[in-house]
Amino acid sequence: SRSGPDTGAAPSGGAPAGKRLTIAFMPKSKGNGYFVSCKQGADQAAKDLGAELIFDGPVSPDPAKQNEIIENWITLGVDVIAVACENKDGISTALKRAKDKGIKIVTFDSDAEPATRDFFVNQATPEGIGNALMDEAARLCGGTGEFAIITASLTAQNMIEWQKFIEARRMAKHPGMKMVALRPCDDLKDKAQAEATTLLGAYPHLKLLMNICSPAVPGAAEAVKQAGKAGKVKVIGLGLPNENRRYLKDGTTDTVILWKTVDLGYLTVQAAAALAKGELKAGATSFKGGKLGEFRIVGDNILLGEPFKFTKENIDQFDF
Amino acid sequence: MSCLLQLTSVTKSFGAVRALKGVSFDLRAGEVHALLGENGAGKSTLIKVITGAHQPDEGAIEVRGNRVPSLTPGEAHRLGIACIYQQPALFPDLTVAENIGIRLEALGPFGRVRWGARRKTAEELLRRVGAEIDPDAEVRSLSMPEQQLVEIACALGAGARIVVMDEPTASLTREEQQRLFGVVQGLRADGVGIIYISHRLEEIFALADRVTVLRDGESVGTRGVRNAEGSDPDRSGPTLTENELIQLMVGREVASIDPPPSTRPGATMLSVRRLGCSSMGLRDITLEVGTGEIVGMAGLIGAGRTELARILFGLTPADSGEIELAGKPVTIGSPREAVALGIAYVPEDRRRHGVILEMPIADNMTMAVHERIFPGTWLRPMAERSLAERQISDLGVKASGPDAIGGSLSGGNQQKVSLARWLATGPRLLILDEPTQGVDVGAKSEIHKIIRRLADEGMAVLLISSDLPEVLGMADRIAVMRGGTITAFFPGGSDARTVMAAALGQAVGAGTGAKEGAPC
Amino acid sequence: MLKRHFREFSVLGVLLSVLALLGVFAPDFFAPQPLLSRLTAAAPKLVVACGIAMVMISRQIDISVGSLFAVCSVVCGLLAAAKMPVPLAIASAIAAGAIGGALNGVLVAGLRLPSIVVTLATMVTLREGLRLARQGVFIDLPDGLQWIGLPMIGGQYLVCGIALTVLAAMAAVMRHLAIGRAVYAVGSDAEAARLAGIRPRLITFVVFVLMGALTGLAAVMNVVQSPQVDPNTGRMLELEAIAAAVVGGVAVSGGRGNLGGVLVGFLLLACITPALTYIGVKPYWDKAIQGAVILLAVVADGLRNRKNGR
Amino acid sequence: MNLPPKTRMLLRHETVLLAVLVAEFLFFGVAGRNFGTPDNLANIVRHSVEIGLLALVMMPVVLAGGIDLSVGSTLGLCAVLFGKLWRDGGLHWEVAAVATLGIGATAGGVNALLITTLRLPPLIVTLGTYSLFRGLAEAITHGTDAFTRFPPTFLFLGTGRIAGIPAQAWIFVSVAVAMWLLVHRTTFGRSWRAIGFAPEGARYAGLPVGRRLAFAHVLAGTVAALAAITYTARFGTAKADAGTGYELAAITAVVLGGTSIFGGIGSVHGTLLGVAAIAVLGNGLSRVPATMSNAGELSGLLTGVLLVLALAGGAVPKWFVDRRSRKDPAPVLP
Ligand SMILES: Nc1ncnc2c1ncn2[C@@H]1O[C@H](COP(=O)(O)OP(=O)(O)OP(=O)(O)O)[C@@H](O)[C@H]1O
Ligand SMILES: Nc1ncnc2c1ncn2[C@@H]1O[C@H](COP(=O)(O)OP(=O)(O)OP(=O)(O)O)[C@@H](O)[C@H]1O
Ligand SMILES: [Mg+2]
Ligand SMILES: [Mg+2]
Repeated sequence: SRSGPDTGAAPSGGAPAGKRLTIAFMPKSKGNGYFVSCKQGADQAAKDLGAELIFDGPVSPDPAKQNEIIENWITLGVDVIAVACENKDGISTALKRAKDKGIKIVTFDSDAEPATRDFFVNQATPEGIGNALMDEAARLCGGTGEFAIITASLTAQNMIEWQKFIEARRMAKHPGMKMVALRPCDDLKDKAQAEATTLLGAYPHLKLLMNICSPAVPGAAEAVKQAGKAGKVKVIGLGLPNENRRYLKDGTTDTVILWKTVDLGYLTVQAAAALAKGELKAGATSFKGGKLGEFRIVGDNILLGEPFKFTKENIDQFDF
Repeated sequence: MSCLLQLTSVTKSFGAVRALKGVSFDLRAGEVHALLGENGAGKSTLIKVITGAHQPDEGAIEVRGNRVPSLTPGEAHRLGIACIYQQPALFPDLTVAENIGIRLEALGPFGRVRWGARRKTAEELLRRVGAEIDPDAEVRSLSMPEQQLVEIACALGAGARIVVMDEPTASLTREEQQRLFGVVQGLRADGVGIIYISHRLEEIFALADRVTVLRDGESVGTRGVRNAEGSDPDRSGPTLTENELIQLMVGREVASIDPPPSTRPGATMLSVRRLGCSSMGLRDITLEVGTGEIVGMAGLIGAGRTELARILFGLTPADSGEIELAGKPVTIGSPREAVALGIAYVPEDRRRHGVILEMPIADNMTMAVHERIFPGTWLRPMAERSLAERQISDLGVKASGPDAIGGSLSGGNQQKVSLARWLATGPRLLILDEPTQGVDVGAKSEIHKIIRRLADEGMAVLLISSDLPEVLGMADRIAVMRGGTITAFFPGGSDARTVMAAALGQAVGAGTGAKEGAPC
Repeated sequence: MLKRHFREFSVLGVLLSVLALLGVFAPDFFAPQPLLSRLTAAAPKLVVACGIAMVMISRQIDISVGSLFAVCSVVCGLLAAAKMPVPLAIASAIAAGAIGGALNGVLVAGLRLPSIVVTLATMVTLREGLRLARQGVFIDLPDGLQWIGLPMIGGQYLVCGIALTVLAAMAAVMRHLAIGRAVYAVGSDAEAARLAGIRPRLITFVVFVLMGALTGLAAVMNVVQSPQVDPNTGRMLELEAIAAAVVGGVAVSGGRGNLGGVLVGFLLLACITPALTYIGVKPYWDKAIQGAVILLAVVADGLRNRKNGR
Repeated sequence: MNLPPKTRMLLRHETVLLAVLVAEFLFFGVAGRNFGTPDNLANIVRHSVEIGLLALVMMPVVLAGGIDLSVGSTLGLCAVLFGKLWRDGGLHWEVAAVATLGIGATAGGVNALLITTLRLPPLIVTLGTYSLFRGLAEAITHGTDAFTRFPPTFLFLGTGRIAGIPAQAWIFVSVAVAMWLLVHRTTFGRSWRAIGFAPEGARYAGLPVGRRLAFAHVLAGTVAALAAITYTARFGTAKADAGTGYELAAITAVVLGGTSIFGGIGSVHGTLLGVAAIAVLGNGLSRVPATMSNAGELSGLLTGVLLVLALAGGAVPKWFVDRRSRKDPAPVLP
């Protein structure tokens, strides 16, 4: 392993050839199925590249802890950091510091301040997600009706953004839809199930439950199913195929929106490595992400592709 | 006459302290065997060995001729050993009935508790010991003497063959004492063996058949006593006189007579007018204590003496009446204010209120004088130490030093620490609640001298004591409380019987300014 | 009665007022089926709260129950998913809880370590160990496990019935059996208990084992309500259970409290959050109101303390 | 030499903890990548200041037999109000900071009031305010509002260095020294201890029990506000979720440091060692190649193990001694 007395100043630019590249990869929180599948892809990419991958993050979504881990990585002397940011503003001080030390930064899943990173591996913009969810909701409800949102916590930054775009889209395109309640579920399936049960009782005219954190989708589906309202109350959300397979199949859940999370992890690590080696530079318009092939770059966003809609019909093609 | 219990060469050490150094002891059926000794001599330790609370380091225990290799409290219970501990071992959160029930019923883990029967047993036992205590009351709300009565009820109900009583009368008044004596004599007549510890020698002579004296963890001999009944034919060894007994215990002569009353009181220090507190059942208390005067307070348990002291010390708020201190009307809202006004209170429950058992005795002794000896709140260890050392030698506290933890002291020595704390404040008014409970004769006479000296130096002293000779001998004036108010005053040195009668509410003829107190 | 159980009755008063308000402003709250579903979802918490109350009465505390709950859920889920017969999987989960409780018990009663430290340690150790082992991946359960193969309503009655049975049984044991009273005695004064022939350390150990087993049972009651196990489950469960117990009058200092109070405290806390949803209060007021209700529920008791000058 | 046994035990505990800390340094110094660099040591300090501050003031509360579960929420509320005062109130950050300290003191005062005048158990009261304060922070910001773009002079507090040492470390050291003096050299510490052992006994001794308890809680609130300020300065953002879970981290450090949860026993230096042992463990694990990908989980796990070991360090030998001398029969139900 490589350790020297003077490592506060980390290697700048690309790592010199012959040395193993150290890539630090941070989810918003550990123990979350979504990021576990990202990690699968990341591990694969690191193996393909022969790079060292450090996977660490807060054990529960904690922006301050993300900051601390990044600061630790700076002094540890990593070559490049890939991070999914819990809180855009909060992480910027740490990222800036890393950049000053010559460490390359890639963000994925949720972006930081553009000035503080080199590239964002964009699986979908908050706007894209918000629009997709709202449009899907309106489609299922026929354009009018009440719906409620279940979120992880009121303070989770990316969910706040999604809600903003959901609301904007609703105002602009689907004024017939009415958002009656927003409930947090602490990122727990059981709590989401309880909240959904309460919502179903409290709002008898509810037409749809929109779940914007992954454990909430199966939780809400189970609640709807138990209330005997499957089909009457639609369930949509952002979630993982495996967690929602049975509900999609039996028709309780209508649509789950997500991207190929394994690919997201893979692409992120590939991009991070390329950046560290100097193969990927600002201004590039396309990028070859290993075995996944070419990806388009718009500005400083590497585009993974459109969000994907998992439905009864296509769910069996996926396993993550 | 069968031997119920035989201890042979028992030793027990607590760290460096050798509390028992090879004590042998025996108890026969149908006798009262008194255990005597100065504070810290090892009496409580010895009986804790007998009840299985402590495991002896060496030595043998035989119960009814059978060797008991290791004795636990549960085992002792099964062997028919019951004990009234010096420090009541009750459950403060449970009711009186339940406290008694838990101690008496040998239920298996899944045995069913019969609440009705429990309550009846408790009522019956409390009646037998003459305590007017509600079986449904929580023990935490009981006063110290009431707790002691509950302990006695437990021991009585256990149907034990061996009953140990560690200072059962320390805070009982003469009335309850007499009833206890009746109980003890009844047990003796039934062939029960009783181990009896007390510092009140008159009790020893009234009750005991034999006495064993401990000194510094060693037995200095077992003697017969000619007790009031003098009926036991099978008595071994020569009988004793009081002076001989004291000689044995302390190894020197002790002035057994209380110091003479001082001449006459000075200006009024404390004046209480028509004081009342309805929630505690006090009403209409009028009392004056002059500088240099010792006013003794007599009364039965529950008469309200402790409650009066608590009001004067700001622990319970009064709801009517006035208090004047040195001519100025005062309101006393908290102990802290009381201390600031120059009032000191040595409480009756030393374990809960008198000493913080986990803290060093030096800390305990300076606790009420923080502001004086730690100016600007900065601790001054040297000053503290020297103050503590002075107090230790003044009061003859038996401890390894100022750093000894309060809880490691014997009961009587803890009492001295509690007293030392308040003497250190140099108060204008000193309220003493059972100041010599559990204190040995030698130290008691020392404490009496100190109290008298302080009074002579101009302190006003309110002396609450259930030890009637102490009140009679020490006080310049005696106030008798009954049913929450003062019913009579007597001059110092009055006849014990008249005072008792007043406390019982029988004859009030001798009282001056007496009011008939209605029973509550 | 009223004097000795003032806290319980004052909290009951607050609970009844809340319910009365709901009756006026959101009568839908009492619609039977959703109510039953909500109670079923909360039932496992009641079981844990009963256990916590017992632990607190014995003058100990157990903050590892949330983590142990997750471990038991995962054990139950994994065994069931591995095709173990359902009764066996359930028994194993309860046994796993008892073992976890026994671990706490050995450390607390055997080594005389303070229970807050021990259970703080087991709390983080179990939680992080589980995260390392499972990475948060859901476990899919086989069909026979949900509602233990009963129709849903039957299952709901079963779960609620178990919770009430546990409550009633615990109440009876704590009130009427010698072992229950021994728990009170140990919590009130362990040394006095020892002198009375009770074995405080044994009682403490038994209490922890029972707490663990109840946690396992609660985990099972939760697992059967859905076809998947979320290994992150049980977060903050310890705090909710402790809150129910203390609001219901169980003293932190041991020896005091009863299960009737626990039920009242539990119901009060369990109805607040749904009530807010029914009334339509914005979610960012949740925590503030929850806190205010906890304080409000005990204020009457506090005013009484003050009056009595205790 | 004639130390009372409790003190001796305590000394032993702190020695054990110091040994653990030294062992951590040695191990990570060898096995960890770039562990001993000045930058990393600065990181360790920087990252433990807030929890350290909370632990320092939690300690007297626990010493006096209480507990304060609300400190993390107080931190969150203060961070949000600080942001509000500065951004929406238009105050200079210095002024806002002072006002925030006042807010923290008030929050502590609410706890103190309920605990001392209503004589409610601290656990219930602070459980209530734990929810209440966090809830107020959420209600004020609707959970979503975040305060950012603080002036560089303010951010310096959290990111800058003075004489080569992180700026907030100076604050921390000052508070630590003050707390040490307060607990170990003044009558405040003495009274807290007495109250922790026996609150009734302390009252009978004429100690101002209520005032001392109130002071401990107000102090806790004030320092929690101070921690909110260093947190915001370090992080650059104030949001309603600031300091979530910090109360538990602080309690962990306090009990690891040897303070008895029943009150009466404990020391400030022990608490500091507890804070350091946990911080170094977490940091070190993220530098050892074998553990760096599981540092988060492992540090939690090992903290748990450490807690038990540090306390059992004294208990296990004692247990064997007890065992031999007591010769208890095998356990049976009573
Ligand atoms: N738990 C303990 N730890 C340390 N020392 C103790 C302990 N208990 C008793 N001792 C010491 O043992 C000696 C004997 O104490 P013990 O309580 O038996 O005296 P005692 O004869 O009952 O005195 P008293 O008349 O004051 O009650 C004393 O020196 C006391 O300090
Ligand atoms: N803290 C308390 N809470 C409730 N009741 C109490 C409390 N303290 C004392 N009492 C009750 O007040 C009454 C008066 O008790 P008090 O202790 O004043 O009597 P006393 O005359 O001092 O008795 P003794 O002479 O035996 O000490 C008793 O019935 C007692 O039970
Ligand atoms: Mg004794
Ligand atoms: Mg009295």
